[in-house]
Amino acid sequence: MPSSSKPKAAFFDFACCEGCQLTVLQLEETLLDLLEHVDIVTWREVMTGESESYDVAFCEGSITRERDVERIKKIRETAGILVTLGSCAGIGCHNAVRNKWPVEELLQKVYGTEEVVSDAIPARPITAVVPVDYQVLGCPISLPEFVSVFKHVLTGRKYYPPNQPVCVECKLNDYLCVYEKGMICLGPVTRCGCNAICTSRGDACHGCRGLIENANLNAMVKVFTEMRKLHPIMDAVADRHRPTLEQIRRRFAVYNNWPELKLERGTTHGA
Amino acid sequence: MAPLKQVVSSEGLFDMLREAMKELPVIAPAERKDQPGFHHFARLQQAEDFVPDYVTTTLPPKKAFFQPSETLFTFTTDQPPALELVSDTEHFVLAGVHPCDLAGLDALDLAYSQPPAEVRWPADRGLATVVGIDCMPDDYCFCSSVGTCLTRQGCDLFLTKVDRGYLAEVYTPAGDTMLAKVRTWEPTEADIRDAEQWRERKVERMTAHLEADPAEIADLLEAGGLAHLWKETAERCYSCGSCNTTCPACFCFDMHDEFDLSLKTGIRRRTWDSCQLLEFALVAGRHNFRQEREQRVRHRWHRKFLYLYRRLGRAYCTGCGRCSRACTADINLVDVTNALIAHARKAADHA
Amino acid sequence: MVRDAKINVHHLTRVEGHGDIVAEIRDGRLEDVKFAVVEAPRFFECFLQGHSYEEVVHIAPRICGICSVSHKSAALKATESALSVEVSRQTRLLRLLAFNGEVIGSHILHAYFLALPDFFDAPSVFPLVQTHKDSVLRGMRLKRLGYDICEVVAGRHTHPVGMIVGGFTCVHSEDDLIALRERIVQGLEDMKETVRLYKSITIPQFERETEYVSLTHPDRYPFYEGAIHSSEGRTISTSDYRTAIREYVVPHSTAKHAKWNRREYMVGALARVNNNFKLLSPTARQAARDLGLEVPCHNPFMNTVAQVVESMHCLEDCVDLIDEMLSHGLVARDESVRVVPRAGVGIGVVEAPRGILFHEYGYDDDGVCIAANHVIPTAQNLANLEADMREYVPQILHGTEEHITHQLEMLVRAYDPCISCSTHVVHLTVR
Amino acid sequence: MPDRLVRAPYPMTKVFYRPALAQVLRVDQLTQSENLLALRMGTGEPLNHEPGQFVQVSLFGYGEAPISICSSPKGKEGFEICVREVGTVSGAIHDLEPGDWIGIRGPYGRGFPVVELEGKDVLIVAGGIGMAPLRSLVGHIRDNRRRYGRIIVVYGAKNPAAILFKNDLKVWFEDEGIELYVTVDSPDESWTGRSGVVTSIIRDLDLGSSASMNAVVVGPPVMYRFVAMELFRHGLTEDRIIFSLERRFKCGIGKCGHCQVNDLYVCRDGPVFRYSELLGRSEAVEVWAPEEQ
Ligand SMILES: Cc1cc2nc3c(=O)[nH]c(=O)nc-3n(C[C@H](O)[C@H](O)[C@H](O)COP(=O)(O)OP(=O)(O)OC[C@H]3O[C@@H](n4cnc5c(N)ncnc54)[C@H](O)[C@@H]3O)c2cc1C
Ligand code: SF4
Ligand code: SF4
Ligand code: SF4
Repeated sequence: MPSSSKPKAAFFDFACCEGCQLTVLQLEETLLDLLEHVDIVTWREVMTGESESYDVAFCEGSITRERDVERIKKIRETAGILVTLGSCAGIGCHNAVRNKWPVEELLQKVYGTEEVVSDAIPARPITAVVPVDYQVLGCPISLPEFVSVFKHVLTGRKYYPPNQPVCVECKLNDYLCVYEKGMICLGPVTRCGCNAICTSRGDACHGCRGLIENANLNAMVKVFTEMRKLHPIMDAVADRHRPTLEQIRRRFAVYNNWPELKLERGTTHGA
Repeated sequence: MAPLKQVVSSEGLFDMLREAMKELPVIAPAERKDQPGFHHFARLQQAEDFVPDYVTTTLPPKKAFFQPSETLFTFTTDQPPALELVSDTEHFVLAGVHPCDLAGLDALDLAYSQPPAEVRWPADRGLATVVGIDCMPDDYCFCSSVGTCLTRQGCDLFLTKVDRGYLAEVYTPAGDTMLAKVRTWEPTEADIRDAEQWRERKVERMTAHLEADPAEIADLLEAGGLAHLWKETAERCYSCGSCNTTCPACFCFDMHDEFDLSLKTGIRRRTWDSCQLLEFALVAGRHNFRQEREQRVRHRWHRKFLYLYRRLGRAYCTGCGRCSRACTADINLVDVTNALIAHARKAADHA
Repeated sequence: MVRDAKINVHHLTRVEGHGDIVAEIRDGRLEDVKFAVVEAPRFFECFLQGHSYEEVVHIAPRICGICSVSHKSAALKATESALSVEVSRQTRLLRLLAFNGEVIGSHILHAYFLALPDFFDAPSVFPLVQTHKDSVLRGMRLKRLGYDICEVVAGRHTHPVGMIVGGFTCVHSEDDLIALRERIVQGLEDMKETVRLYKSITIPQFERETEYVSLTHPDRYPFYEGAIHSSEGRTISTSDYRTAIREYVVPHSTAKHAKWNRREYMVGALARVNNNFKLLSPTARQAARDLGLEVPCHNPFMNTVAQVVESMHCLEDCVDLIDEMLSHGLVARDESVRVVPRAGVGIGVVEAPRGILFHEYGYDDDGVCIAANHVIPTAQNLANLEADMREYVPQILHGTEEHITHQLEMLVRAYDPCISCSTHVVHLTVR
Repeated sequence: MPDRLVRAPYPMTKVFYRPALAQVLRVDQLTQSENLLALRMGTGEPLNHEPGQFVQVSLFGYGEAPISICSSPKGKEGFEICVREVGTVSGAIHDLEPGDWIGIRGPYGRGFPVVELEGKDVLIVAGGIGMAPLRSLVGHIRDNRRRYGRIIVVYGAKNPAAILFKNDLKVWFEDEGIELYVTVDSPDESWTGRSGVVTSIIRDLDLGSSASMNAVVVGPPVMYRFVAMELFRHGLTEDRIIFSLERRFKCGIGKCGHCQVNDLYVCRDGPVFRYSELLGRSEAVEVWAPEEQ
């Protein structure tokens, strides 16, 4: 089946739930169309056998151990093109939530008092370890975006992860803003590309694709923690929540932990 | 010339839509299935779904003509490529449009017809029979401040609630045809008075007001000296673009290509865009001409109340209040505008 | 006949997560066999602490992408119990529906794409596209159907959205359910075909009696609710799980194992079918008989067959659930209830596709998590899996080394291990 | 705020956003990152452009980008564009070969005021790729040399390897009717010409007392203010300084809003403006002048 002219693709995973690979598998029949353009030579989750050489590497997961650092560097050297899949690989995701504790303490917590040896290191995204060519963000990735990036790879076009907030996709789909229901949403500061899947279901955006460039985190602090009469819709939100600075910080910290998130009055992230 | 007026019963209004639906799709405000209690413009499945007394919708009815994301043409990668325009040809009825949204359609008619005119918008507009309806304001509406309270432009038929049904004003033959399908009555003086009172009540109930008329606001913006205001507003603003993407008078867009998975065919798409987004004015070399949030905020106000006012003779705000409702940072267009009016006047007094 | 061999399967393929098989045969005797888990530690139980209950139920499903509905459900149940939140009947039915969808998706993925290549001597499903296209496409259809059931209820299969403490943030539509029902009815045909396919496959013969642990329930096949039951005859309430299930560190192994009455027990599809055969739908029971699955069944390779049987049951159950919802009429509003945070501890136990799953959380007055514990199916299976390997290898020593290796791989795969979710099982050197 | 732009009405074209097709006749690599392409419309008809106008070039599947027409309107066979590879569309343009087809919309925009400049002296200042539209202007002037007064061309490039249109420069250098100055920011050993930024050349120019001198300036955004300062020093007034601006264009016809500079649509009202038209428009030349409102 393999014809040598097609680029060779390989899939690799690091610390994660493997939900992104699973999402790629959801292409089902479309996966066969995709195979018109590439040969998949390594994919541990679905096939036996692996290849020492490949052109495009799709990698998911976070780097959490010394040996992972070596492994991803090797992959980087081998692959002409490195594509990260998912927020674990792109921004650290909740894997990095644990970074607020030292590794030794974590091991202690899970394994009781026994002394254990481990090469665990603070969790970080792949993007923090090696240069990557393409990124698909999301927890999990969105399939249409994966396909789009895939086409960019095949045609040699650059792909810029969308740098617009989720609100844009939310509005373009004519979804109801969850603020109207009194929920606080991280959509205004979170990268879109998910087609606003959470708000399409009336849920708030939890920020899984990370912050947009130049996100105004301070705005949220200002709106909700300043004493000021709010307008009717926002009053309903504030009535229900009136979050403290700590609560706001925690909400952001579900996904945005690499590098350390600074949230205090008077800061604009990335500005 | 005063429009022809007829009275139609409340049931008659639904009959009229029912009749129209036999031939054409009808797009009108209906309750959201995903969130009861809220409304949106949607293609009616049955005439009963129409909600005549809705307050507002998230997206304005302009989406019936220019979808948030629409295909302009398809292409192939043959040599030479084959290009095929994709455009709507189906006639439809757009019903339940409030005066502010009629004004929005009118504003876009004007903008898109400036030379070099675009063909898509007027072509799509030509497909619709538009039925307007009068409304009651909520806390965010301020159409009386921008003179769109009584807008009838661009509608074929306009309805006002009266005691025994609706007073229908007929503006075009298309409107007449729609109305002719149902039983109507000559309006009595009482009907005319009812409609008059509705309009008066509407203005009385309006709680939000701009403290100056659009002409004065344009002058004040032009005079400048408002840097601190843009800065203050920007400190709260997320640059999420919701104010633009919900505005009936905004018309910016983006265009991009998409390949099919075959990589042999594809489409060019255009999508609503927003000047509040960071990369709106980004050019090659990562040069951004409105990098600062306050620049973008300022641009929004200038574009709504100054630039287009000077260029096209009208403010690009219809008083619908959608941007303030939608703002995720609780920035209210009326409050900010009034603050700038107050500031500019004070500055003028001191001078 | 193999006399001396060192088998080392590095990063076993076609399973979720990273695991190595290590076996040593000397002088025709098995010296040592291990299934070593080399997945990177993720420390969920630690870092959930300090997050509010809303965030906990959002993060917890991220333990595993393949059974995130199970993790979500377990986390929701635990949290709802801690915060004394009752959910509506409709919410319960919708959750049951999503759960079925996940079980179907997961089982079909295993039966068609991970395990099937072994029976056709192929390295993966990709060559089967050429040789067994019908089967592959059928597998894809069924898997998509399972995922789409999740999607109708919760937006997507992997990491469902809109499922929150107290219910759903979205409004479900009867039309969607009706359309889904139609597809499920069609899917049943594919499922029957699947039974036929598995009938033609030879499952390795190997038996070892062991303890089977699963939920049990008086009147429905238990995925989402029930009491903890052991085939040794004991049934305990879920709140007593700590008195029964004990996790321990074993010196010869690098991962935590679990035990109850015996030194090891098995969880998963086979355990559930063994413990709850009578609760399966009649068609599913017939399928079991057709496929030679008689309970109690002590052949771990039959776990895959049990998955096929369960998939059949779940599809049928979906039809019943939808009918039940439609007969009551769907409430057209979002089903979320207002939650008042309070201090409390709650336990949520469900049957994930791979077996019984425990989540336990403690919250403070503000609903902030102060303690978390997860017991994951694959971790519970490890001891049993190794015991199986120890007993199986001597039976197949007459074969070649490749044969032994392949059989061991198949055995591990039959468990459909999901290592990435085994937050507890970490490869460590104990000093 | 200055007066509204007073200009002749824009031609009443109608736009459906579907490009016409054009074929690549020739591709010349000018520098490492710039190619010169000769194109001919599929209809065989001439483009009929003015110097300074642009076309929206489509590479299907990649997108559309505004590119200046760099040939003189009198070109016998089609027209030329010069493209620097910076991103998606320009990258795809660089993969084109003779015979390939692309999409063209336009010509759009208002070009250089070639009629108003007749009878006047013209100082042409080009920075980098800004030479592209100016080549069209120089071509036009050379085609109609008698109608114009003194012509000075100052062209600055990053380094000797980045100099565009070397063949044209040679011809212009020979041309008695043109005073040509070429300078590079960073010279190498082989370079014997001038070095330094264009402003240093302008500073040393003897523009005489000619009150009819006009300057036409096209280059990177940072260049404009510094060049303008030099020109003021020479006594030029704002209405005699002409700029061509670059912004993001999507529609090219003043609809999509991306190119707006205060109240101006660069694509429709420009891209060519007199400095006097830009005064008070804080977004035009400066990147951001917060104090200026
Ligand atoms: C009137 C006019 C005339 C012009 N004439 C010419 C000419 O004659 N020759 C010429 O070469 N150019 C000319 N240009 C400039 C040309 O149009 C731009 O360089 C154009 O952007 C190229 O398109 P592209 O698709 O190749 O670049 P793009 O792919 O749009 O990339 C442009 C730059 O922006 C960055 N970028 C783009 N999108 C993103 C994103 N989402 N996130 C982060 N970074 C991003 C890229 O890194 C790159 O540096 C002209 C422009 C105008 C307005
Ligand atoms: S729901 Fe969230 S993402 Fe959508 S518009 Fe509102 S704040 Fe933005
Ligand atoms: S909606 Fe509000 S927060 Fe968003 S860009 Fe507009 S003003 Fe800023
Ligand atoms: S600016 Fe705001 S109030 Fe005015 S028309 Fe737009 S959305 Fe409505």
